Order: sequence, then structure tokens, then C-alpha cells
Amino acid sequence: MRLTCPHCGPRGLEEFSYRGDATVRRPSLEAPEEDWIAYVYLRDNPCGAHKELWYHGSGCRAWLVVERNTLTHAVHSVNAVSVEDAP
Amino acid sequence: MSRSLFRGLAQAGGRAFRHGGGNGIDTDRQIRFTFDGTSYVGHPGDTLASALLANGVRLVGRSFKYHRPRGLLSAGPEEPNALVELRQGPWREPNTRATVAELFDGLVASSQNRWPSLAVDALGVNGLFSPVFTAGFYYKTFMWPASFWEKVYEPIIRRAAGLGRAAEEADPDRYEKSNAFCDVLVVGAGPAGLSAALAAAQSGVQVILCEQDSLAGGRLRCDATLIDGRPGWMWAQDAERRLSEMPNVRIMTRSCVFARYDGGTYGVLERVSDHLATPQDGQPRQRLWRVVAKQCVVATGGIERPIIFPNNDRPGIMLAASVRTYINRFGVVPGRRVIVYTNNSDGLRTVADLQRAGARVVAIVEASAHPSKAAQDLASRSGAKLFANATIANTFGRLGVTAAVIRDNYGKEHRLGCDLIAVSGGWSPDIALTTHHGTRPVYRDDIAAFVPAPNAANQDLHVAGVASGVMTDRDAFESGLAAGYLAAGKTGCGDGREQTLTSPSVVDEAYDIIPVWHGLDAENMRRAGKAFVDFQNDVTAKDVRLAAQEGFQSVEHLKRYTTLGMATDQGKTANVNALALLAEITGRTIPQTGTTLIRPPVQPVALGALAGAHRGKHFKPHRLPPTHRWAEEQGAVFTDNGLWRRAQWYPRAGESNWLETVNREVQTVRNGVGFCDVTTLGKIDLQGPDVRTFLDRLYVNAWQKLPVGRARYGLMLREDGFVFDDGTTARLSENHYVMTTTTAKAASVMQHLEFCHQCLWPELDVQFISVTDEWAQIAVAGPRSRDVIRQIVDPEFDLSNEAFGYMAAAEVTVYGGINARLFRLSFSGELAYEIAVPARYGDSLARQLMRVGAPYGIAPYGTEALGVMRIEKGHPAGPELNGQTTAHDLGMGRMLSTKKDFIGRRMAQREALTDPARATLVGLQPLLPDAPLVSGAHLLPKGAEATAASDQGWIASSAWSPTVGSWIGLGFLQNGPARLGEVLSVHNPLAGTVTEARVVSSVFVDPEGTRLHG
Amino acid sequence: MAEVLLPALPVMQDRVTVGALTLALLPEQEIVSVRPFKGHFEAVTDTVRKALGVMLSDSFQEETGSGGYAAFRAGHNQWFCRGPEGGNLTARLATLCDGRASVTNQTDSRVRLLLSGGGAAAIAAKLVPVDLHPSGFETGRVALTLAGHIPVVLICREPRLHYEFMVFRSLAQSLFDDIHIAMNGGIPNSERV
Amino acid sequence: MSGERYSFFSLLRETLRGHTGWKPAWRKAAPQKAYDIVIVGGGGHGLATAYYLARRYGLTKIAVVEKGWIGGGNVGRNTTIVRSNYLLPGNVPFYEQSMKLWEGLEQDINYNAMVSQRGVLNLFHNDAQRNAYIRRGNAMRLNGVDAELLNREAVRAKLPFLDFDNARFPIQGGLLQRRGGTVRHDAVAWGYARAADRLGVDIIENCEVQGIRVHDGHVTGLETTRGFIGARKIGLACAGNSSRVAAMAGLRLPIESHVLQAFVSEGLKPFIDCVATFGAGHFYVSQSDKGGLVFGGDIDGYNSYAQRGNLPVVEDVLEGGMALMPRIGRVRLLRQWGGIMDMSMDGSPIIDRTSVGGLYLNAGWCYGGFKATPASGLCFAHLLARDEPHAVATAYRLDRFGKGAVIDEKGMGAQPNLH
Repeated sequence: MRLTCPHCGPRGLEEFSYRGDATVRRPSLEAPEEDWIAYVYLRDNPCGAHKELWYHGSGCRAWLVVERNTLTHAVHSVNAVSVEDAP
Repeated sequence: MSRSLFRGLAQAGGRAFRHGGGNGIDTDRQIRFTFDGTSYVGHPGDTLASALLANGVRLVGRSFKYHRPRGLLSAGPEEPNALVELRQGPWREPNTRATVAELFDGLVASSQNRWPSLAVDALGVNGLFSPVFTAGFYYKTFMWPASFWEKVYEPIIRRAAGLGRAAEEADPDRYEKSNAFCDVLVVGAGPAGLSAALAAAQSGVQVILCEQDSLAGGRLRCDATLIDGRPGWMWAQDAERRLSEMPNVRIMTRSCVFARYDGGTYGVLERVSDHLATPQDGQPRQRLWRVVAKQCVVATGGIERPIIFPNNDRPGIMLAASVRTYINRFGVVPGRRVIVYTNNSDGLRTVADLQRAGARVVAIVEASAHPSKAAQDLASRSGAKLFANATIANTFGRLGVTAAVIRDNYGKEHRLGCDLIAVSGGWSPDIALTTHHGTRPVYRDDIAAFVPAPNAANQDLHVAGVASGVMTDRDAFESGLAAGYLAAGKTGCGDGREQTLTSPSVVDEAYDIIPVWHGLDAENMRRAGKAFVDFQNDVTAKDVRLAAQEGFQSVEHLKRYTTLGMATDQGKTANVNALALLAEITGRTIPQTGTTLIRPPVQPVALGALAGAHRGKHFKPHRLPPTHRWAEEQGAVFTDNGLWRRAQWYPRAGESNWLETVNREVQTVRNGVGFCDVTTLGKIDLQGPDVRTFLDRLYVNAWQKLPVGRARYGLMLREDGFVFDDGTTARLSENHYVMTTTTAKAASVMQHLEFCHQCLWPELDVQFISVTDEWAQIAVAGPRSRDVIRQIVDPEFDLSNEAFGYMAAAEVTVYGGINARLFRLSFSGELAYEIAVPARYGDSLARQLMRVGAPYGIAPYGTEALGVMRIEKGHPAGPELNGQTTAHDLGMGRMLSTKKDFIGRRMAQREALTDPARATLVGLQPLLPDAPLVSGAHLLPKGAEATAASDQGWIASSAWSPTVGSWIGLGFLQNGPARLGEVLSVHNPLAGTVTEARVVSSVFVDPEGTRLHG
Repeated sequence: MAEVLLPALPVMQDRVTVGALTLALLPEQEIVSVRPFKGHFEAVTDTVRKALGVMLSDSFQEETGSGGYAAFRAGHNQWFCRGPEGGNLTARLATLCDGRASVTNQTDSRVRLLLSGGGAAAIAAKLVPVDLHPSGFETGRVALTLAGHIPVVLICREPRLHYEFMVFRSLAQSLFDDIHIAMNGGIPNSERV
Repeated sequence: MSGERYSFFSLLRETLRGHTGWKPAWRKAAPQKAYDIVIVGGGGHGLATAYYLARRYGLTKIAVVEKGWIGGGNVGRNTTIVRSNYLLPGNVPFYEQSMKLWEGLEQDINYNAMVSQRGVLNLFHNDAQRNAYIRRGNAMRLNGVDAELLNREAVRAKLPFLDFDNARFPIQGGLLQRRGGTVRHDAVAWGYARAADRLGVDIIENCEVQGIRVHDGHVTGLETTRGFIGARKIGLACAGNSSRVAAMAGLRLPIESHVLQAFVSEGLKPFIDCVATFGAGHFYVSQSDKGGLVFGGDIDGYNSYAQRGNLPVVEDVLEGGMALMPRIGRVRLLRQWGGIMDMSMDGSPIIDRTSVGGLYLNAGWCYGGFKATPASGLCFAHLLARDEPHAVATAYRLDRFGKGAVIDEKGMGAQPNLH
């Protein structure tokens, strides 16, 4: 699998590390505990389109939001997290 | 033993079966090789298989289960039977297919899975028990009594298991990896692949052409086809030359594209020196290529299928196209009296080639209801008997076929003598690469074969030639050109040149096939002689029938229940026949029956090649601290700390064991001064107006009020509330901080900081960078450390306790102006400093410390003494910060600020993480000082029964403390802090010991902290 | 022993040769990381351009100025400026940027190795998983990537012939060894040199 | 109900009559209108659950629905290892229960699954690893599980061909569980299926669940490709796809689906007589009774429902393999494949009720599902039958995540790909 880093260009999987669902949002300190539990532990885990966080640790050290299909592994988009909504 | 056969061979002599020149061999030169101890002669260009055949050797191997004598079925990588052990000693390669092993001078091969010899194999007796050894036999028996499986049954089974023997020593050859990039990857250099490469190359894109064989040409080398009026292989040679002259083409022969991974990544194995006796200097044996291609043309050709008939496995029963390959490419005629048995028009080509090579075709057996025109012509020309709508009902010949029984149209049986049966059950496109992404192939009735699903050839994959289901040379050329142009166009990288290439002129025949899969009647399928479907694993038609009868009717169940398709050939010649048979037995069509997916690799790949150069000492890189070479000179003993190599201790002459050394190092620090390279701790330089706020959110404790010139201990949690890491962060100037992390977590903390900054709080104006490698950081510790540091740091810096007290931090200069950083930090609990100088000076600094510290008795100390001293001070480290502990567990619960948000704050407040009953950090001391405390021992109430119910904790770290004069330990104990003074049982059932220890404070030395403030 | 601190070489050998290929330790250079703070990118670029004659470019293409100065992108919102040793570049840039950028010395963090000779690209390709074809990786191109298991900054000094590897000091010896092994493995037959 | 007991006698008789009398191992059942309990997932766990429900809890109106062919998920894709060498109190008794069930399985279900207790050896390479293994081994021993600590020489005696001399991370010793070993994975599914079938369980293949019908907060049945099937209780045992199926009932789980690759080499004369795991890289290996080296390593690390992985992990696994045993350099990889793991947020499984009445969950097995098969089936059956957790599975609650009572063997926190 290859991801086209918006900074570095197309690179192999070995340069990246993965952190899962990019759509979860860190709640505010005052948010109900259920929100916190959902943020830390619960995931949609879809079979198909998935927005997810990757870290280009062996490249530019940017966090990226990748849209990828979890069934076909097709990558639809890769953007720096800074141009996406911050999770 | 068949005497006549052996006599025949003896008379035939060394080159008896070589009929003349083949297009792939150099008959001018001879090379010698050995098989099972006998020497033979072959030619450059031969495979081991062709050379053995040329020498009249037909018996090459034994099958897995019944140890049936086996010869060569094929001439290519699909070979199920002819597996040998190639080379010797540490170079031994088990299960090597003789059909792809290129001959080299001095090659040594031996047969495998037989005892005492290939001709006389004791386990051939298994065949007699074959009525018992049916599919699924194991699952129904060997259950009684239970204990007998490991003791009796399995050892017997394992003695018979396996084929060849792995080498017994480390592989002495080298492997390496490389990366290649192209616009279009073409897999296979047959007519379709060469055409595709030519077309893509003409379009101006970057092309890689991979051919697993040593020569380009594919079937053009194997058949006597005329292309543009010349032998097909000459066209291939020309095409290869044209390609090699183009600057945008790279041709890789002996290179098998073995897998298609995601994102246009392909695994390619190049056999760099397998065709040589030994690799040249430094050269790898094989090279693994990661090829990244925008588009790929799969032109992998096809695999011929056998036909299932009784005793269809004897040496001398071969695939028809392989017979032609031996004749045309290798100049070897594999038999003298031949029966050709085919269900398709392609198989008939064999008759003419055999005749031309001087063999006599005694019969042509056609599966079609009526004799074909072509067969009638061939029969009349060759004098062969022609049987249409006929089958081969049986064969004879113990170590090689000597006769066959043909059952004709009327059911009448004819026994004919023969030494070769050329069989063609039709062609299966080689679609392996097209299914690696889970795309199931589709069945085409007209060619009785599976072809790639239309959607397998989607955005980046194109299939051409036989692999795509076009079965003639003309179509192969045309589909190759079309695929090449299409693929090149899709890359968008072409130069828009005109597409001027056209197919060469071909004398071509149509491909007709009758979907006849076997020559068995109902009776045959149930009981008569074995009709093999999977040769290597000895799966017979009867096994397939039985599996279906027992409900294993899914193809996946069939495969798993019978082991069909699971041998080293992965059922390349077996799978389609098997599922056709299963379809027939279960009354379904072939599409209804389905097919299994072909998993990578396309061909077996040496494990060494997948590992590449990363083995032995080079398995993982070493990280060396700046003082490494100096420590080596000191005779230090090293330990691995992640990738880092660190000095564990520094033995001195006269010290009898490591403990004595470590005790001395500890005492040196406690009583004088010592130093230790702590460069490995992660160091992160943080700058910006919002660093304070950033730190506030990273650490559990408060950072707003840390003054310039001071450092502070900080604890980080994960968002789930458990402890992540700890360290100190110092404020060097208004907006400039430097953070330290543990050695183990340096990289993950950096990643965590990037996450927090980029994903959570991008609004914070902070920049940070790792400076771990920038600074050589050395801890100088002990009551005399100030005296030593004073001589290092330039005199204008006031190092008095008042000016530079505990937890002070400053940018200083040393040795007359070299930039340095000085921290008053102490892991040992003594008056101590950490001094950082630019990394290039680290080595020199160690030498200077030895010099200026000599009057104070300075000595270096390693990680072991460091560990002893931190246990003496009760500082948590790796074993305590194991990702399972909370701040509460470490006695740091009160550090958690309630005035700010920080990572982990909400989740850390949960009851389960602060429950007093959790195992909490305590100190432990044995009742007898000399009684060792073992890390990993468990803590139980005194006198309690040794059961899990009484298990209340464990020892995380322990050491002999020369300072306390006793073993000491840090442990986690339920309700720990409430149990000071209690005596516990310390259980180490692994060692069979139970001792006693008292719960004490986790700070063993200087609990008031007066020393470090000194 | 003199009462001074002496620099130590980061690798055991400073040069190895295999056939036409050479791997050599390059002399130290000042390397400075510059990371502009919010809203200051233009000002910082301007400062660097005036001081060193180079732009902070978004592409991974090294800019070279007079006086031996150069700059290239070294990460997201990060540039490495480099110049001759002894120029006190870190302090100069810190002063010039005046709090508008994070300026951090990386001189000792990084070791530079130069792989040279016919086939150098083929040897580099054994370690580095990026396309080194001259059409895309020409002189001055920079890739932040891996050489085997080791993070590196790879800079093309001349297509096919000269490649500079910038590596963390603690990993320099391992990288040196890995490149040396790759050199010993020879140039693949299919490679055009 | 199909077939008779397998015995020497039945084998002999069938041999004499050309094996014409063997019956299908399980019936090709068609769905009935309704069942007391429907298990979703005809893998090892689902089939074992059905078997124990019938055998130990006396329930009979039970069906197992499977979208494809039984045993086609992870029970047919794993590396066949069984062991109970766990550390934490929530895990050890459960996996030991599983080990005990393995030890009597073949006689219990009358099917030879080739349970082979050849030992599982975890190697360690430094003091910290050793101490962690001592803690673990002692936890096992206090739980009545066998464990032995081997020093370097004892390891050498067992596996003399490991790289002891030229290694980047020299071997110091290992933790051995002799009762651990391997089991013929497919046979586990078939054996449970056959045994459950003989007790009247309907095993319904090619029956994909498309919806979970819920009325007044309680399940009423399943929409499937073979029509609606009524059920008083539904047990989900479809690890890999747990999130997808649970979502049909509106549940979100603490699970990500990840791909784990597995590998087998060509068949070789046996030379590895135990399961060995490398402590300094991602590699573990055993040798099957057919002679193939069966091995694997780490998960690929990204969410995936594709049963295949990528090259970096292949290379990582083999680098570990060659670092540990350099004699396998010329041995060839025969086949690689992938299985989809339910990677839970703490690395441990879930066997619990859900917030939907009558809907029960067996999920989150990470890569430890195969060894758990018998105990998972037994405990899930217990829960389904009695509505209370089995004594050895009390920790596997769904609410433990929210409460923080996690069972985190590796201490990696709520990040599934690090477990």
C-alpha cells in the first residue's frame, strides 16, 4: 500500500504509522463521561470508506487524514491534518 | 524393478535422448553434474530436468503420502513431482523443482523423501494401505487413548512428514533487496508480454519487463511456431534485443513477479546467481525487488492440465506441451514410443514434434466424440493408431510407464507398449496475479478454463495473451500490443507517439477443446487403480468423491479436507481438474462449484530473500551513544536498550564478577563521583510562546510557573488515563524548553507531541524538534560531582549551591567557549549534574572527566549501577512504567492537577484507576539481607496458600543494594501504602522458592533528600 | 592530554571503495533547523533570503546561495539551513529571526555520507524506497525517507552518480555498514549505468 | 443427524466396503422458522458455542448461521497455536480452562483435531524481558498452569540451530509452557460442527445476516439471505466482522478490524519440535505434521476487511525469522494469507450481554481467538443459557472499557493496532 503524502509525494507503508478513526473528536473537559468513553474506546469500524489518521514518521512527520476503503485498500485522498478538521 | 527399463537405459547411455540442438541450449559445451551420486553430462541452457531426461533418467522423485515413483510431469515451475535436494551442506535447497533448476558445472542434486533409495523406497508400502489412508482418515482415528497422540501416533506421522531436508547450518549466501519504479510493469516475456513491452516502450513510458525464465520467449521457445516465417524464438530474441536498446526499458530475466500488493506494489524475486555454482564475490544469491508500477500488464501465459485416469502418475507420463518444450528448447526427446492423449487441438501439435525428433507415435487418443481432421491427418502421416471418444483406462510400469490400456469408443480395451504418454487436458490461463486482491476469476465454457474477472483488470491491471483467455499466438500478439498501449496511455506519462506496431504474421490454428476432465467410469472412481488429481499430495479422484460424500463440497472444504492444492506446486496442475470433478460428482456446474483464490507467492520464494541483508548483526541498526568507542576501550560490557547499545558496567582487573563491579560503581557514586552517558534519553527542544500551555496539556502537573533556569519532573498519561512516560523538562529561556523522555519511549513521545500539536491543538504556537543526537549528555553524580563539573564548565558560571541549586538548568560554555547545557538533575539521589555538549565532543568529554575526576576517584558507571541507584531512591522506570500502571499506582496520584485539561485527565479519574485496592508501588526488603529478591516474584500474605486467589502483587525491580547492605525491591502490592511493616511471602514458583520480605518505604536511601540538595 | 575537547568521528572509517563506487564521510557543516512561528513564514523567509541568499521553498529542492549556504525543506513547516563550519549560523539565524522562528542547531545531530560513482543510484535504490530516476530526482532533490530501517535525508548531488545521505549521528555507523554491504552486492544486471 | 461415532471399527468396516458408508459430517440444514438461540458465525467459536449449548446446557433448538462455508474465517486462517501463558488475572483462568478443554476435546467430540502439546517457548533477550516473563510464569504457576523458565543452555538443547552466536539480540533464555502446542485448525471447526449436528443443532451455511430485528428493545430474529429466522436469543460470534453485525442492532463496539498475515513454507522433514516466539522481533513459528513451517508476526496495523496484507510486514516477519534461525534461508515460502482480527481496545476479548435484550456478544479476540475456541464456546454457551457469565469469563465485560477495568496484557492502552 502506498500513500501520497501531500508534502513528500507517494511513499510506501513502511514510512507511516497508523492511528485509526480520524472522525472521533476529543471532547471538552466538561463533556459527559459517555462522550469521553466513546472518544477513547468506541469506533464505527466500517467495512468500506474510512477516514483515518496516519503519521509520516519516517518522512516529514506530518499527521495525515487518509480516506481509504478498508475492504479494497484503495486510497481516495490524503491530506495534511492541518487542512482538515482537527480531530 | 523393471529390468527391461533399466537395461534400456544402460544401453541408451549418456546422451541417448538428445535428438539434436534445442533453441535454448549450447551443445558445443558440456557440463557435468551429479544426481543421486551418479555423474552425468549436460549442456549450458539445460535445466536439471532436461539434462536428466537427456540421460534417460525418468525416475526423479517419490510422492508425499504413498511414496509412488514419480518422474517429470512438466517442464516449468508448475512441476509437482520432480522435486530434489539441490546442492549440499549449508547450501542444501530442499524441494527444488528440477524443471526450473538451471544446470551449472558441478551441480549436485539428490532425490528426497525416499529410503533407502529412489528405486527401492520402503515407505512405498504406504500404497498398500491406501484403502485406509483416504481423505480425512486422520480425523477419524488416532484418538484412543488421548495421551497416545503425542507419544505414539504423531511421532510416527512426523517421521514420514515433509519432503526435503532443510539445511542444518546457517545459509552462507547473501540476499539483498532493491526498489524499482516504472510506469508499466509487464509480467512475462512470451509473445504477449514482449508485444506489450514493445507497445508500452514505444509510447515513451518507463517499462520494466520481468521474465521468470532465464530466456525470453515463453511458448515461442517451446513450440515449433513460425513467426514472420522464422522460428518463433528468433522473433522473441529480436524483440528482446530491440527492447534492450531502448533507454526506457529495463528487462529483468530470472525474475519472478510473485505477488501483487496494494498501491501498485509488486514483489519480484530475482535469482541472481542460482544458475552459478557459487555467487561471485559479494554478489547476492537472490534479490528481492519491490517494484512500484503505475500500470501492470499480466502476460503470464497458461498452465497445461493433465487428464485424470488410473495410474496417471507414472514416470513417463508428461504434459504434452512440456514434451514439446523438451524437444524444441532442449533438444531432448523424452520417449521413443509415445501415446498422445488430448482433449484439445493444441495437444495434437505434439505428434509432429515427436515425429520430427525421431520418436514413434504409436497412438493418438482423442477425447472428442469424433476424430478431428487434424488428428486424422497426423495419424495417417505418422502411422499412429487413432482413437476418438476414447480414454486411457490404465497404465503399467513400476518405475516408469511401459504400457497403457486404451479404452476405445466401444469400450474395447487395447494394450499398447509405450515409454511416454503425452497428455493434454487443455490450458488454464495463469491468473494467479489477477486474484491476489481477492478478485475471483470467471469460468469460460468455450475454453473450459477460468479467466480473470473483467473487474480484476481494473484501473491498473491488464491481462494479455493466454493469461487473458486468448489461446492462439495471433491473439497473444494482438492482445499484448493492445494491453501495452492501453497501459501506457493510462499512466498519462507517454509522449503521444503514434502507435505503429502491428502483430507479426503467424500461421495459426484455432484452439478447440472438449471439456473432458477424466477417463474414469463410475466403477473406476470408486475402486480401481489410483487416478491422481494432485500428484504431489497423492490426492486421487476417489478422495475427491469421498470428501464430497462426507459433505466437504465447498471447494475450500475440499482443499482443506483432502490437502488438494496445498503441496509445493499449490495445485497449479490440479485445482481446475479437481473442481471439475467435484462439480460432476455433486451435480453442479463448474461456476456453481466455484474456485479457490490463489494466494501469493506465485512461486515459492526463499525466506532468506524476503529477509534480505537484515540478518545476524545487521538485523536491526545499532544506535551508538557518543561515548561508545571510549567505553569499548574501557572494556565495558554492553547491553541492548531498544536499538541503543549501552555500557552495562565497566569491569576492572581483579573484579571476580559483575556484581562486584556494579557494587563498586554504586559506591563510587555514593561516596565520590561517577559518570554515565545518558544521551539515550529522548531530548526534545521546544520553542514558542505557547510551550507552557502545551506542557500543561501534555503533563499531569502544572507548568505555568516554572522559572527560567529551572527544570521540573513531569508525568505524562495516555488519554485512557494510564501512565505513558515521565521525564524532566527545563526552561532555558522565556520561550525555550528542553524536554527529556525515557530512552524506551523517545520516539513515541515525539509522535505523541506531533499528534497533540497537529491534531488536537493546532492553535498553539509551538515548534519542537528532537535533539537527542545533537547533544552528548553525561550524568556526573556523587558528593564530589561539583568539584569535577567545576573544572569542565568555564569559570564565569557560578556553580555554587546557592546560584545553581537542585533542579537548576542553564546554557553554559565549557573548555573555553564550547556551548553546553548544565542541569542539576539527580537520578541517583546524590548531588548530581547532567552536562550536555555537542555530540562530537562526547567522546572527548568522557576522557576529560576521567582526567579531571581522577583526584576524586572518578569512575564511569553503566546502566546496571544506574538501575541499582534508582531502585535505592524508589524512582520508577521501565518495569514500573509498563503501560499498565496509573499515577495512583506509582504514588503520584496527587500530582494530577485539577485546574487544567491535560491528556488523560478525565479517564484517569475513573474509580477503577484510583481504587486503593489496586496494586501500588512499595519498597520491599527481605528479612535476611542476603536472600535475593527476584524481579517477577509474586507477593502473597505471609503463610497464604500459593494460589492465584492469594496473589496480591509482584516485584517489578530488584537489586542488591551495597548502600543498604541488603537486597531491595520495588513492587506493586494491593493496598500497598497501608501495609508498611507487614511481612509478606515472596513466591517464585518458577524457581521453587518462597522467601519473606517486609513492606517498606520505596525510598531506601536518603529519604529526606538531603544529599541531592547538597 | 590537552585540556580541550576534541571532536570525534562519528564512524570508524571515513571512506570505503568498492570498484568504481566510493562511500565517504563528508566534512562537518553547520546545519540549522528553522521552523517559523505562526504568521511569520514570510518574514522568516525574507530574513533567511537576505542572510543566506536562499529561499525556504515548499518543494523538496535544495536552494543554494553564495558563500556555501543552502536550505531545503526538512519536514512539515521545517527547513534545514546549512553553511560552512565555524560561521556560527545557529546564533546568527536566531538573532536575525528574533523570535519569529524556532532555530535549533542540528550540526552534531546529523552526519553526512556521500555515495559516489557509476551505479551509485542502483546502490542507493537498494536502500531507499523512492524513485531515483533522474527525471524526477535531479540535482538538489531531497527525500526524507528510510534507508533500510534507518531514517535519512537523501539529497541528489548529481543524478546517477552522487547521493548524499544525512543520518542521525547515533545511526551513522549502521548506515555506513548497510551502504557498504549494498555496494559489495554489486550493480544489478538490469540496471543501466 | 448424521453419521455414527468414529472408531477403529467404523474405519475398518468402511475400508472394507470402499468407504461408501460415510455420511456427511454435518447436514446441510435449511433454516427453520424460529429457534431458541441463533448463533451468528459458523467459525470455531460459534460452532463450539452451539455444541456446548446442546451438550452441556441441554438446549436443542439452536442454529448456527454462516455467510459462507463453515470454518472459513479465522479458525481456518490462523497459525494453529494453543497456549495459556497469560499474565493477568482476567485472562489466565479463562485460557487455562480452554487448554483443559483442548486436552479432552478429541474424545469429547469424537474427532481427531490433532491436539499436539509440543510446547510453546517464548524467548527473551534481555533482563527486562526475562523479569517480565518471570512475573508471567509465576502468575501462571499460581493459577495452576504449567510454566518453566529455561536458561540459554536449556534453550540451546531444545533448539540448537537458533542464532546464539551472531545475533543482534542474543538469546538469554525462554519461558516454556509444555502443555501448549498446536491443533489442526480446520478440524476444530469440522469436529465441533459434526458433534453439534449430532446433537441436533442446525448448521446453516451460505446464510448471511443482513439485519437484526429488534422489538421493544429485545431481539426477535435475523434477516438473512435465506429469509427471516426467528430467535429468542442471538449470539454474535463473528470476530473480524463483529462491528458490522453489531451495527445492525445499533451498537458501536470498542473494536477495530485488522489484518493479520500468516505464512507457511514448503514441507520439510521435521526439525522444529515446539512453538517458538522470537522476543526481539515479530516472528513465531511451529512445524506442522505435514512438515511446513507455519509462522507469522505482527498485524499490518491498519483497519482492514481484506483478507490479505502487504509487503512490509512480510519482510518484517522474515527478517525476524532469519535473525532467529538463519538455517531457513533456502527454505521457501509457499503461501501467505490474511485473516481479519477483531482488535479490541485493550487486547482482550468480550463475552457479554449487550444493551439490546437477547443480543449477546462474543468478540474482540484479537489474534488470540483460536486458542480460546473451546472455552469461548463454553463460556458463551453458559452466558446464553444462564444469563450470567461463566466463572472464568467474568472479566470479559463490555463495560470494562468505560469503567477502566481493562485487561491490557501489553500495556499499550486504547490503541488496537499496538496490542
